[in-house]
Amino acid sequence: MSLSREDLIDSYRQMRTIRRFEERLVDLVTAGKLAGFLHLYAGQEAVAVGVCQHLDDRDIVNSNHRGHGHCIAKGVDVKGMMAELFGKSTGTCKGKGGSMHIADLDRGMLGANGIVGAGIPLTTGAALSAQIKRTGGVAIAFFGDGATNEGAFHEALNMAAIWDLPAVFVCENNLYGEATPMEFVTPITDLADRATSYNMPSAIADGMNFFDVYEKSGEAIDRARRGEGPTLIECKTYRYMGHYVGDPLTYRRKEESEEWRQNRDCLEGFETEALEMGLVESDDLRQIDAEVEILLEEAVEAAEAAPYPNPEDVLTDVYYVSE
Amino acid sequence: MSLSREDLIDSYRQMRTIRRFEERLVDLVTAGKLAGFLHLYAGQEAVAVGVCQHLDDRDIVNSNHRGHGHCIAKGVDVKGMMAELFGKSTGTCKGKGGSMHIADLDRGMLGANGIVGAGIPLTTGAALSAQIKRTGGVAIAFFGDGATNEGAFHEALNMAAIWDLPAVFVCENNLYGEATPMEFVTPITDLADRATSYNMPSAIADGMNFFDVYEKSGEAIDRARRGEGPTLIECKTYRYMGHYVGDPLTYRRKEESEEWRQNRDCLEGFETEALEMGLVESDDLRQIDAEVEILLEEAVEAAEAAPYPNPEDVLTDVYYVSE
Amino acid sequence: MSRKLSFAAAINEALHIAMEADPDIIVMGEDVAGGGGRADQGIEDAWGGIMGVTKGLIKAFGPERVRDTPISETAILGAAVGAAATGLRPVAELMFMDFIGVSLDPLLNQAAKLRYMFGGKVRVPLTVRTSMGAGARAAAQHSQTLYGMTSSIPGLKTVCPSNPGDAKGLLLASIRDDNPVIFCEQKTLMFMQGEVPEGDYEIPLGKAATVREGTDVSLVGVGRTVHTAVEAAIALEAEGVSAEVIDLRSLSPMDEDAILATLEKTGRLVVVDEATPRCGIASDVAALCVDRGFDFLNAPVKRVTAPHSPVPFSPVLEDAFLPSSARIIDAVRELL
Amino acid sequence: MSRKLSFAAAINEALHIAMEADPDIIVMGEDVAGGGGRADQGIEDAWGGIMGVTKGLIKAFGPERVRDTPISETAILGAAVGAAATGLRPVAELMFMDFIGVSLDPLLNQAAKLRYMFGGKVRVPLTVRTSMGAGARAAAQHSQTLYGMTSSIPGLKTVCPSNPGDAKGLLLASIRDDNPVIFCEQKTLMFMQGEVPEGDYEIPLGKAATVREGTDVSLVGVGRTVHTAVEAAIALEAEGVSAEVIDLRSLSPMDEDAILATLEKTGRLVVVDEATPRCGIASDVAALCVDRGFDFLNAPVKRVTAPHSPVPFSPVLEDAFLPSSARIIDAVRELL
Ligand SMILES: Cc1ncc(C[n+]2csc(CCOP(=O)(O)OP(=O)(O)O)c2C)c(N)n1
Ligand SMILES: Cc1ncc(C[n+]2csc(CCOP(=O)(O)OP(=O)(O)O)c2C)c(N)n1
Ligand SMILES: [Mg+2]
Ligand SMILES: [Mg+2]
Repeated sequence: MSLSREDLIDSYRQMRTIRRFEERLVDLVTAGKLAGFLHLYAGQEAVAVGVCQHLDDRDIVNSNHRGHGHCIAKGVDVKGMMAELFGKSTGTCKGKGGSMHIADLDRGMLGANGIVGAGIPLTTGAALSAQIKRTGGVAIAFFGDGATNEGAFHEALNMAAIWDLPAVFVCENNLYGEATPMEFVTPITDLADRATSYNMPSAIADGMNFFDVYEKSGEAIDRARRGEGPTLIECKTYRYMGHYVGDPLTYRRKEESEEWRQNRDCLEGFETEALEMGLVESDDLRQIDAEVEILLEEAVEAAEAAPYPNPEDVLTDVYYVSE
Repeated sequence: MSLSREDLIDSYRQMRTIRRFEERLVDLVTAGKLAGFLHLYAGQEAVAVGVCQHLDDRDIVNSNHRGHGHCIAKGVDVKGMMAELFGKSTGTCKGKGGSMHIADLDRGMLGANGIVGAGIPLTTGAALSAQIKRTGGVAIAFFGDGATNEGAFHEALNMAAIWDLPAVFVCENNLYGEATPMEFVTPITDLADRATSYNMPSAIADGMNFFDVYEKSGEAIDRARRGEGPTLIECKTYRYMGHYVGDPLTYRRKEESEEWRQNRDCLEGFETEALEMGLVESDDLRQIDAEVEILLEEAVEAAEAAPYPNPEDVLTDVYYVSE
Repeated sequence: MSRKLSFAAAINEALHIAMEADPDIIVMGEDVAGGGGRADQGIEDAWGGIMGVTKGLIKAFGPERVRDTPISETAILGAAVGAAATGLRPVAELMFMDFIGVSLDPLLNQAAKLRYMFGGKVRVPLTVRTSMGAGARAAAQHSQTLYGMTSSIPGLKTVCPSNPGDAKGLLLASIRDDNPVIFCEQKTLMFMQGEVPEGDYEIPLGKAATVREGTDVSLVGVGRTVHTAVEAAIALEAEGVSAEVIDLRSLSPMDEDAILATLEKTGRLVVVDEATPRCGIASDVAALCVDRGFDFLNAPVKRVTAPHSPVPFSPVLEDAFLPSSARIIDAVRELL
Repeated sequence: MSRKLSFAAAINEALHIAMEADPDIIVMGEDVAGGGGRADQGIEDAWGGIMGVTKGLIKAFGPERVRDTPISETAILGAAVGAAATGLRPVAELMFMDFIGVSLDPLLNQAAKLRYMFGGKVRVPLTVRTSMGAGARAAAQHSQTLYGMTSSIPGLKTVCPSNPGDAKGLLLASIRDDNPVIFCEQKTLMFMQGEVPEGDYEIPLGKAATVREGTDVSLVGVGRTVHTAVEAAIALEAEGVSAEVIDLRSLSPMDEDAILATLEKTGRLVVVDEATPRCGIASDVAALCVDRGFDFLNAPVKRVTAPHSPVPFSPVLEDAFLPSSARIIDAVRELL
């Protein structure tokens, strides 16, 4: 699983885009320009990008409430996403979905999902389509540590295992579910262990390290593509910001998050390692940084300028109506 | 954990009562005297009785659709149960519940349950009551192999584990869920392994052997009473009859069930072992057999003679109304 | 051409026809084969569903398309939604509608909403077949009529046939609909015989049927209560009262025009529903009458439903629970 | 004595009063403390619920009685039912009512039915507090008004207060009721201020309140729409139309007498409900009017509800989704 220069450039661009997209959102909320429930992904970028680097448009991704990173990594148009968050008709979902429901099946993105755990059975279903229709695709679910306490997690993994479905279940263990630390609600430390119940292979990856996620998820995705069934991958990671924009963060110590940011940041770690590999130069990355700024600037401008939906549209798209 | 003569006598009486209760039900259905969905427990008696021998009225038991055995073992009045199955007003539940809903909280029986897996969280709740109210009681859930694929199983065990609740989860693995063999739907063989996900102690018992169930469940119940948290016990067992009365049993070979009945029957095994212990004689057991027949005869007669509820009662007991 | 088939056989035939015509259709649920595909038995089903409705499908279409599932309703319906959104056309079975308790989310928050939330950029061609209703001595957790709940959910459709011929045509239409449809099968009707046309035909969703013409009063029923209403209409005829009987067939969308038309004709309406009375179809029909049908009303709209209680086990109580033709006749008398 | 408190503070006060008086009351739910009891912080809550409604409870009553749960709604509600049946009086929090999708069974098939199935031999004194409703830009899966579903279930009670003073009294009554009660908190009302009496008092379940007297038309609302109705009534007054406003407060049991009384008085009725239109409270009210209230009716009964659609995210669409005073006024004009 060797990474080319192009892969590295692309991966960095994705991670950087996610990080800066999220930081922009904080600014926009502070400026009173954005409403809604926003759950930011910043800090966890290596997971979404490390996994999605292996995927193409045949492959399906399902995500959770913290979905911006997965959408961007899976190739959803950033401008559409930004417009969606503004509730504009040019949004990915015409403004009907908002942050927790961004989806784009043309890119294989089966949606963020506001119900914790609910995307996991949907992923099993997408894997079932891939198996029966022999698309060669795989289906990936992203979900948090907290979601592994939902019954849906358990049922969906069992079903995927028994049918050898081409699925990879990626648990992003960021140590908290909302304000509640994981050790309050989960009696084990390594959630990968839960694969035992389904006789499913599992792996633990350093979720702050793109290369580790890339490698471990690559093995799982290859296995799935070969028809050898699903895998559970636990990525140990951390969310930098609050559970939602506005979270007072009273439940964790500042030193804790500082330590993750300063010593384990995925963008910094990527840069160091990528430069060491000798395939990219610092200048390449700085250029990407600049391009990302332009992209986001354009995205915000376009979103602000775009029209709102018409009030009558409240009743369209409820049902499919054949023309 | 040594068993006295009284314990043995009582245990045999319970097991025999369950077995004969069920056989009577088959006759009654055949004679067109009973309606409803009846799921028979025959074959699995050692599990209900082996576990419930450790319990008293402080302790709560929750059961599933296959509940007659658990009810009898927990001390619910057999005559009331029989009348309940006849839909009579003298039934344990005044005829309102039927086979799948027999309950008697005076005996600590929190009900059979028609929803697979649903009793498991109720049990967690009963254990929470015991813990907070310091009753010294424990709560036991009985459920099948199939139920371990329901999300409720997973959620309830996790919660019990994290709170060190005085609960024991007894899985009766009888190899089938309705007509579907376990290996079709569950990728592991020992369901006790699922305790790993909750860092919970577990044990496997021979569910056809009263003494083994008694010992393994006794350890778990003691641990729970000591405040040391829950246990998952898997009892390997077999149901002799169909999933429900009327099941054509087209999904398993006759030889399979014959082999269990002939070589592993819990009543026969119990008799052999109990006689060897020298605490009871064959005559003791034959006398119990006779007493059980009389009890059941009386139960059927009383049930047949009892009045039906009044049609107006359809609207009583929906809500508690203070006098 | 048409011949007599049971309700169960009519549904089975519809499934065969649909699966034959479209390789994207799969059937999944608990015991839909029931041990089918077991190596030493060849590919054969043991049960074909608890009512035998899916019998023979695994033989005809193989274990890839006909799947016995774990007892995991959230995974069954959730996977069916995910599969429907990505190219398959699943027919999932929820063995009893009561089990919506453990699997509402895939319907309420996923199937019903994906299209809307995604701005119209997905279709969810999912059919959920489910057995429902009282009368089988199955007690409180296996006898509920919960189609009011599913009808309340925007984005879903809900269908409930009253006879084998309709069952076949409505199921074919449901499966081919590109929206999620809940298909409700009254369990006590399953072995009822009725005329079933041969071959492939669809009955459009959202269209009621006039089962019996009449001029004095309209009886609107659904599923099993259509038969109770017909019984009442026959008895009323002997008294010189001419009752029109409407079979709603689809609950969502509901055929408002048909209800208003019969009300306009008779001026009096009784709605008969075996569901409990609160927040259900009966209230919706009555509410429609007092809104858009107000000018047609010559009398109150009566609702003959189950009482506001769980379904009791005892036969005596269950019989009292179910709407009867006697209660319909009483209601009609109050209106005349 | 009474003073102004927010809706959230009024509920918090009710919880303090109830827990103080009865050691069997426990509070459990996701983040009801939120990291509370963490060793290095002492027993202190970090959040006290996402809206801060349960703030301070863990400090006052300790981590045994105030429990942060796993994200396991089936286990939360299921355990609460089991605990209620065995001696505790749990107040469980379902963070958003939309999550009933993953936890309907403990309500539908357990809490609501145990007493009946057990022949009256158990009580289930359970209260489920849940946040509901649109208007917070929370989109389709966090904005639903699903009290119609819970009201449809025999054996449950459903309550939905419209102001802080009622919220406190209704919550105290709900907690002390020996039946399972779903207590619905409209999320956009949580920071509304209102008069709240001091001390311990209960407002009986099943009793509506007349919020405003009037003679020409009755506006029946619930929760947030009571305020919309009052707004409309004020505007109508300027046009010389006198509107009476009724706040249902309890949805199950529903105060049928109050509805019939206001209808008798005015002869015209509009029911205003922010839920979607099918199989909901609005239909039940209309159906009642056209049945027992038929003789009082001078005009159609109009339902002003949300449209039959999921809740959209875009502020423009969500505002169009919610019932407005303008729509109520239009409906009233149609009746006059
Ligand atoms: C079924 C359900 N329960 C609860 C919530 C509220 N909720 C939203 S996010 C969240 C925490 C999820 O934790 P985790 O799965 O660890 O993901 P993270 O937020 O840490 O990324 C909760 C409880 C929800 N949206 N859905
Ligand atoms: C939620 C739910 N799903 C499905 C059913 C139908 N059903 C009743 S018993 C049963 C099989 C249960 O298997 P298992 O748990 O192994 O118990 P067993 O019958 O073998 O004792 C099924 C599928 C149900 N009652 N509830
Ligand atoms: Mg987390
Ligand atoms: Mg079994």
